[in-house]
Amino acid sequence: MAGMLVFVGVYQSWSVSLSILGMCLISAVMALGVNIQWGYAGLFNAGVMGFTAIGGVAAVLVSYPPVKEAWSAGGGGIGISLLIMLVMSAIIYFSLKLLPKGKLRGLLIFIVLLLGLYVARQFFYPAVSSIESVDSAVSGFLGGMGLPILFSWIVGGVLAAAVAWAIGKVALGLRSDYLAIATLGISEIVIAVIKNEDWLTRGVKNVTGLKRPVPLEAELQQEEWFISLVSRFNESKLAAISDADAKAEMLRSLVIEGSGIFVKLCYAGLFAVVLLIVLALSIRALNSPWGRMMRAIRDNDEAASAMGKDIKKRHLQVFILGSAVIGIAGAMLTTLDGQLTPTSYQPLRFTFLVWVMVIVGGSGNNLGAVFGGFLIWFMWIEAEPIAIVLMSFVTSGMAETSALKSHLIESAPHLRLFLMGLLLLFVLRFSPKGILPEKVRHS
Amino acid sequence: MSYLIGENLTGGYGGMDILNDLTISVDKGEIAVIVGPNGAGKSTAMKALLGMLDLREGQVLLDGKDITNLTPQARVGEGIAFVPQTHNVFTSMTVQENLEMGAFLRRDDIFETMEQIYELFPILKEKRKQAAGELSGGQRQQVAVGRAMMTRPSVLMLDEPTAGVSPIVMDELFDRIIEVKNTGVAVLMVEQNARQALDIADRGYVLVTGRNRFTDTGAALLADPEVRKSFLGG
Amino acid sequence: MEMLNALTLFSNFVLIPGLAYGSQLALGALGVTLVFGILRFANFAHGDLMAFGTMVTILMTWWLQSLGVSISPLPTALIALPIGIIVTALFAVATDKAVFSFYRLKKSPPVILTIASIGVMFMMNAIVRFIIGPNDQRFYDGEKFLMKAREFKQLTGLDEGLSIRYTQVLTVVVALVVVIALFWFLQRSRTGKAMRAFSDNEDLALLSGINPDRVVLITWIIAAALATIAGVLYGMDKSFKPFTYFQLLLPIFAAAIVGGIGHPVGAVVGGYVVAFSEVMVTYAYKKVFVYVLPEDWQPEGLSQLLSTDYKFAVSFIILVVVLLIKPTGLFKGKVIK
Amino acid sequence: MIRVEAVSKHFGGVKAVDNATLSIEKGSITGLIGPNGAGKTTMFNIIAGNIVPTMGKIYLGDEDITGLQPHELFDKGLLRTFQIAHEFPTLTVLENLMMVPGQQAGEKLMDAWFKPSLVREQEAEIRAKAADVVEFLGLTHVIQELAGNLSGGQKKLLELGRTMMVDAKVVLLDEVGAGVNRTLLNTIGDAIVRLNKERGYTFCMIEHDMDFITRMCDPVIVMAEGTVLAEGTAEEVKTNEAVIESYLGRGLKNKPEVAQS
Amino acid sequence: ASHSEAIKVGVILGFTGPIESLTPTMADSAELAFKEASESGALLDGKKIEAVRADTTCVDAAVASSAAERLVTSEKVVAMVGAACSGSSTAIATKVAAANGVAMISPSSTSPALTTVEDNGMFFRTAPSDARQGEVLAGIVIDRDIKEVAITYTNNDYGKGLAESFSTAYKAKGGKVAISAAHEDGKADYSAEVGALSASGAEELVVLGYLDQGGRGVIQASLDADAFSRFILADGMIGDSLIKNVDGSLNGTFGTLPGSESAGAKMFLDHAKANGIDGDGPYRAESYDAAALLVLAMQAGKSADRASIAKNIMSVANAPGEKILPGQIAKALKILAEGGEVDYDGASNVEFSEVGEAAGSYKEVEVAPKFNTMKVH
Ligand SMILES: Nc1ncnc2c1ncn2[C@@H]1O[C@H](COP(=O)(O)OP(=O)(O)OP(=O)(O)O)[C@@H](O)[C@H]1O
Ligand SMILES: Nc1ncnc2c1ncn2[C@@H]1O[C@H](COP(=O)(O)OP(=O)(O)OP(=O)(O)O)[C@@H](O)[C@H]1O
Ligand SMILES: CC(C)C[C@H](N)C(=O)O
Ligand SMILES: [Mg+2]
Ligand SMILES: [Mg+2]
Repeated sequence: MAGMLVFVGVYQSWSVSLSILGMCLISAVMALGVNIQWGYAGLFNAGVMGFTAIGGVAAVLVSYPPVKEAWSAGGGGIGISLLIMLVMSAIIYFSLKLLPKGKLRGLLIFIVLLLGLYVARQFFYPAVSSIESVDSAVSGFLGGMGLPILFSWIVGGVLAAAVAWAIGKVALGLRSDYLAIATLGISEIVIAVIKNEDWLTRGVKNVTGLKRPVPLEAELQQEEWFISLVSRFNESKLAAISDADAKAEMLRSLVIEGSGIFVKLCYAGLFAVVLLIVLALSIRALNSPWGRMMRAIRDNDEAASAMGKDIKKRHLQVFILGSAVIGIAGAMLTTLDGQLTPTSYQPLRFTFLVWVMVIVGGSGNNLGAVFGGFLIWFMWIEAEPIAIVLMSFVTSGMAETSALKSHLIESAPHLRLFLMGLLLLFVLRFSPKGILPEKVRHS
Repeated sequence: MSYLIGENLTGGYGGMDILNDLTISVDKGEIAVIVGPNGAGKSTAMKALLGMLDLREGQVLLDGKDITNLTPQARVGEGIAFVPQTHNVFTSMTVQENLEMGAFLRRDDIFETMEQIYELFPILKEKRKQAAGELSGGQRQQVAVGRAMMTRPSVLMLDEPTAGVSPIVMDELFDRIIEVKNTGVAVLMVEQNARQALDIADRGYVLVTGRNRFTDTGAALLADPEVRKSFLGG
Repeated sequence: MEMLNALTLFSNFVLIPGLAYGSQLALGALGVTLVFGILRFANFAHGDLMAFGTMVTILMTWWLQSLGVSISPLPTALIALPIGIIVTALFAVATDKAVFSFYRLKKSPPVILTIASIGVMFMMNAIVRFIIGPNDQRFYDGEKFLMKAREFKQLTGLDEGLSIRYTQVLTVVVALVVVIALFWFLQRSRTGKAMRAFSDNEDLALLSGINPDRVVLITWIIAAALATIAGVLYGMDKSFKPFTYFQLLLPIFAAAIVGGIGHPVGAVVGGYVVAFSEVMVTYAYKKVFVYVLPEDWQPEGLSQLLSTDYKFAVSFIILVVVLLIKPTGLFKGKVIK
Repeated sequence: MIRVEAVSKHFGGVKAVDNATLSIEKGSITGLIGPNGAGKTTMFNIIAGNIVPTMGKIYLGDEDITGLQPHELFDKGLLRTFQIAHEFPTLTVLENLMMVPGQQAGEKLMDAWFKPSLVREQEAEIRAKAADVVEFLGLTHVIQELAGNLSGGQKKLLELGRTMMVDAKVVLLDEVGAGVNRTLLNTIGDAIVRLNKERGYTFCMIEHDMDFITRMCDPVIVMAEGTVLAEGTAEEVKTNEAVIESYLGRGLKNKPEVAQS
Repeated sequence: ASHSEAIKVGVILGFTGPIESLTPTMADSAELAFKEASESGALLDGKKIEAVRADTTCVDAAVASSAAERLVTSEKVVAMVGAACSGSSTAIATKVAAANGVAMISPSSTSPALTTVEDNGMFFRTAPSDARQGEVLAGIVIDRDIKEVAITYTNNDYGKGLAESFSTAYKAKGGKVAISAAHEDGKADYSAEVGALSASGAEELVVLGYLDQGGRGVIQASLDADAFSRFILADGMIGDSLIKNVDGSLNGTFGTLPGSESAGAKMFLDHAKANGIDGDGPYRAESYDAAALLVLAMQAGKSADRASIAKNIMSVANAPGEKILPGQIAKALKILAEGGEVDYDGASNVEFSEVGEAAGSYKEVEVAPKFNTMKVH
């Protein structure tokens, strides 16, 4: 894999190679999350997209500076309605705990719920519309907390975990494909909320210009220390040029190139740290009695339950863990993109592609998942240039004006998917259990 | 020359050989019973005869014809019926459909055979519209045997047909097996209810670690104190 | 009169579109559920198989049109359909030979086949765009309306119109016929039972003399036929566009699974559940109420249960709720591990 | 020890268990026999929490355990085996046993991550115990084999072995003997008696091998059509006309000379 | 570099994904401008331009920036036409264009947010921000004495932004919005949307979407159910393929799209047709213009250097200078080579604001039975 990235580095450019690397690392974290759920416990989570998006929202909520006008316009209303909801939940919680089961309790809860929702609405909707009308073309939402975006990686994980807890409570009783379609459905619901609750996430109007955890290239290019670093690196190259103008020109382009690479290296470093931590914890967990128990549950939950394992609790635990990891990856992704675009959350890209990573890499094998993340992302990106090269090779013999040629050139982008499919099938054919099949260290 | 013969069978599941130079045969109108400790390779031997195992050595003859290279379905077509030890019913299909599937290759009227099965296992008639997966363990076993009998085979192979069935059904089953044999069918079965089985067997095999350990008539094996002690539970 | 108006309004905007869309989904879901049930994997390439079948039919239709063949007022596509089915079936069988059979032989777990089907999906996706391009194609040349809204108004003297398209009727009828046929085939016919047996327990099917290759072959042929029919009917009613066919995949899967995997009737009911949950929940009932309710009861707002913003969320909520109540779908589908 | 009071379980129209009342005395080895489909396994499923009864109550000692989950019952010392072996196919034989003990530190993620030495210590103990059980079952040569690759009888042995990994109060054995070699079954019988005598385990076993039942069990409960048909010592039960009629039968017709036992 | 070596320019659009049916012709239109420049022989003393296409998928920011990264650092393009979708444009502008100092001109990204994107001066667009179109359209609707409408918009930044600016303006002018409901693109069925829209009681439907996506689906479903008989459209909906693909009459339907009744727009149609391209469709004119501007900027700076291109885009787009229309690239190149100045107007009447976006005049068009221009706003 490293070889492939180096190959790209040499034959295309190091920038391309590093930008692929960054996404590879994120993909690998996502794949690890899915692997924890599927490979360890056999939970078919087709809601990867939803958790990724939640991570993305966390990035906005943490890092975007608060929009003061919006807060003063509607912050109070939102706050009050949230408070009401909180009080309501507390009442319901305690009446569930303290009151005896019966019709009366049910009625009470129902009334509290209805009343609470009604009162909350009275504050909520006016607040929302006043928030959304604050400079709606460029803002129109509450913004975030203005903290460094790196915090959002943790917050994203926590948020995703919280949502996973709620989903798990209701849906984990479902099995295999039924769980899949339920989680898929729930993730669509999550996306719908993100798309429509403009006051919180700006909805489909996107949040752009998120803060970065690494310097801006353009600023870096002005930094003294960076320029001298670059010139030190390329001393011999620069020395070879005698003309002062040409030298400055050369240095300038080197600095531009270097800044891109430097920034990408910073990102890659940050992502790699996260990946390594998650990977280390995963591997240790899998090889411990915990992992053994999870495999037993995956093999036969009925028997595992008879052997004293609390299946529901364990499923929930794994579901939360995996989702949290996906949430972290989602926050990292939004950090890297620098923007939150809710419309970009499509199941094909964020659920199925991640699944492809896990299965091709080898489900149940952590390194396999990481490898799958790398490989599939690499293919996803590099299939395009390969397709173009291939197409121009095929059409090179044809007459400039031939209709077939222009049709083929026109269709070249679609060849990308074709190649992607072909490569996928190839890999699966030659390693039908995944490239690194599950290899358990048996006790 | 027996009707069905497995000669010098050697092979396994990829790792170590499970069967080691094993020979088993059964003739028409004869009941042969295989007994032995758990994991001795009894089921594996059955699979070998059916072509569900890659043999390294040995051959399988049916009526003098070498069938070593036939697929399992082809052997079924040749008249061999088999009841596996586990996973031996179509759980999502009804009892009646299970029986129909047994007669899949038959083109004649299967109604009569089905009635015979129902007569043998009355409970199945009662439950014929129920999914086999919802039956009790013993009832399933009856479905499994019934399915195999539906083919009206020339060789009937049963892997522990009486595991989990009640004494009364076991007796009926053995009765019926004797009847089947009397119609000229070759019956080969693996049994852990070994005493009862050897009692009706014309021929008995004791298998240990994939090898023939004792081979004799059923009665003789039953009478052998060593066999009784080590393999039949005293 | 008021009542009739209300009923017409409801039929025009909810009932008929819901039925037609539901049937379209149902036809797709039947194919999915068949492969799911018999070959035991979720075939993601089904949407693109539909696109492929439709494409072949369109190309045939164009060719026939260029020859001047027509059976107007029926659409020419109907003559082209059988050829579309044959070509698509060949294509599906070839795909199976090239891709899926290998994993069956290896006894790979279903998820591997599903992932392989994603690979196939990508490739088919590209093939269809290569041949016919990513654009909209219209190929319906028959009579369009069985009943036009305006004609209906004139005919009945009602204030509300009712429009019914031939394609809608055709789709509903075909869906019902196909589901009955398929149900009968799987439950009663020898081959159908053999297919179910194969899906239940492959080894035991082998031991009963069932030829697995034949089962697989027939499954693909039926699946391809269903895909082509579904795709063509949908394309005639709306239009053909490869990307939309890919997008159809999700609601189709939802329908198949909510109905209960492997269950034809479930697939159809699932199709209607998905369709009606989209159409009914977000419909604004204001006008209907205006007709049926006395003056001073009439609603102020639009009387939507939920705003259209959450249309898709709503259909998914209903889907999840159905599953929570019936964990293996409405018709007790299979659980494939 | 266990009391089942007026329990019924209906599957649609089928009354698998129909108003059955029985009890398993503390310290006994109770046999549960009856025709196929009598409702024995269903009864076990109800006691062990795998099925919620349509009606009736179950007590463990004086505690009402109706509707408790299997894992909760495990923690209360109630274990069961399955008639159709429920091994963990991708775990080795050893792991199948090692996963059983409850409260393992290594099953808590925090400990698994941050207290490796504690985990290692416990593992060593559990492994030693599991090895003993394997040895006892005669499975030592397949100890590292995946359980999915075991023979039918070996799986049943493993099923039994799992109950031997912890100190249980009550063990429900669903046809452990079916498919197990009779010589080995005798050894297993001895072990059961020993556990019963020395450690005070209470057993209830479903079995169709009347010799084995006779040797092991007192009392024997006979179920038929979902209810209790008879109860008593093995000898009493064996001579009960109704039991013979519905369950035991009268031997082979085709070969009347009964095997000399 | 030697003369024979071509100058590489990127054409980065969503070739696969939800707008895959729009982009091929957009790319063709852009490449038409490059072809003109190359064939003129006047570009930087006879240089040729080679267009390098890349796919953004429209929805995946990561893919978009990777593709752009490849164009910039590996293919070494000097500038880019693109991206199409606003999301992709934002990602590329901030992460690639700004970082590497490569100019990009988007022909179709219309999100208002792009006005303030952190682009380091590298992002331009020939499509106007949606903020203004809404106002123009609202004015037209009021002028036609339509006092109540239902709105449906495609659920993305474009649709929603436009819907908001339209309804704000419309309400301010005294109109009533009975319902404003989103539709998702690429869905199988739009009868639910149509049901809700029609039930709102409004007689007129404003459709703010894409003509080969959900927008057309809504129109078709409305006609089929006889819910609405004419429609009010914005740019994304206007193109002859709408009339071709909708079954039923659209007579009376009207709307706005960026552009002018300038000779330029017509010239572009003819010019495109002569080159085998159907120029009548969304963002084709804008694509041509984007490409043309890049070429002219090269010539103006007398260098295919990235920085020089970026620096000169504004000057060729705006006055002073001789007006340049489609098909006149050769002429413009010559003027520039001779040290003159040009003011490129092109097919869409290009005029850039300080931040480099088309201010945009809008055509009011009406179907009878093809789109005819009524007026320019
Ligand atoms: N899930 C189910 N759905 C419908 N019927 C069922 C189900 N489970 C069991 N039954 C029926 O309930 C009855 C009792 O079954 P059970 O498994 O308890 O019998 P058993 O006494 O254990 O028999 P065996 O000795 O054969 O194991 C049987 O008639 C069976 O068909
Ligand atoms: N699929 C398999 N893969 C690997 N090894 C296997 C497989 N099936 C069985 N074995 C091994 O082969 C040996 C013989 O198994 P077999 O099933 O033939 O035993 P058996 O004599 O039928 O025993 P039982 O009486 O317990 O059914 C056992 O040790 C078992 O572990
Ligand atoms: C090509 C168009 C569909 C792009 C759209 N105007 C946007 O800004 O996203
Ligand atoms: Mg066996
Ligand atoms: Mg039982």
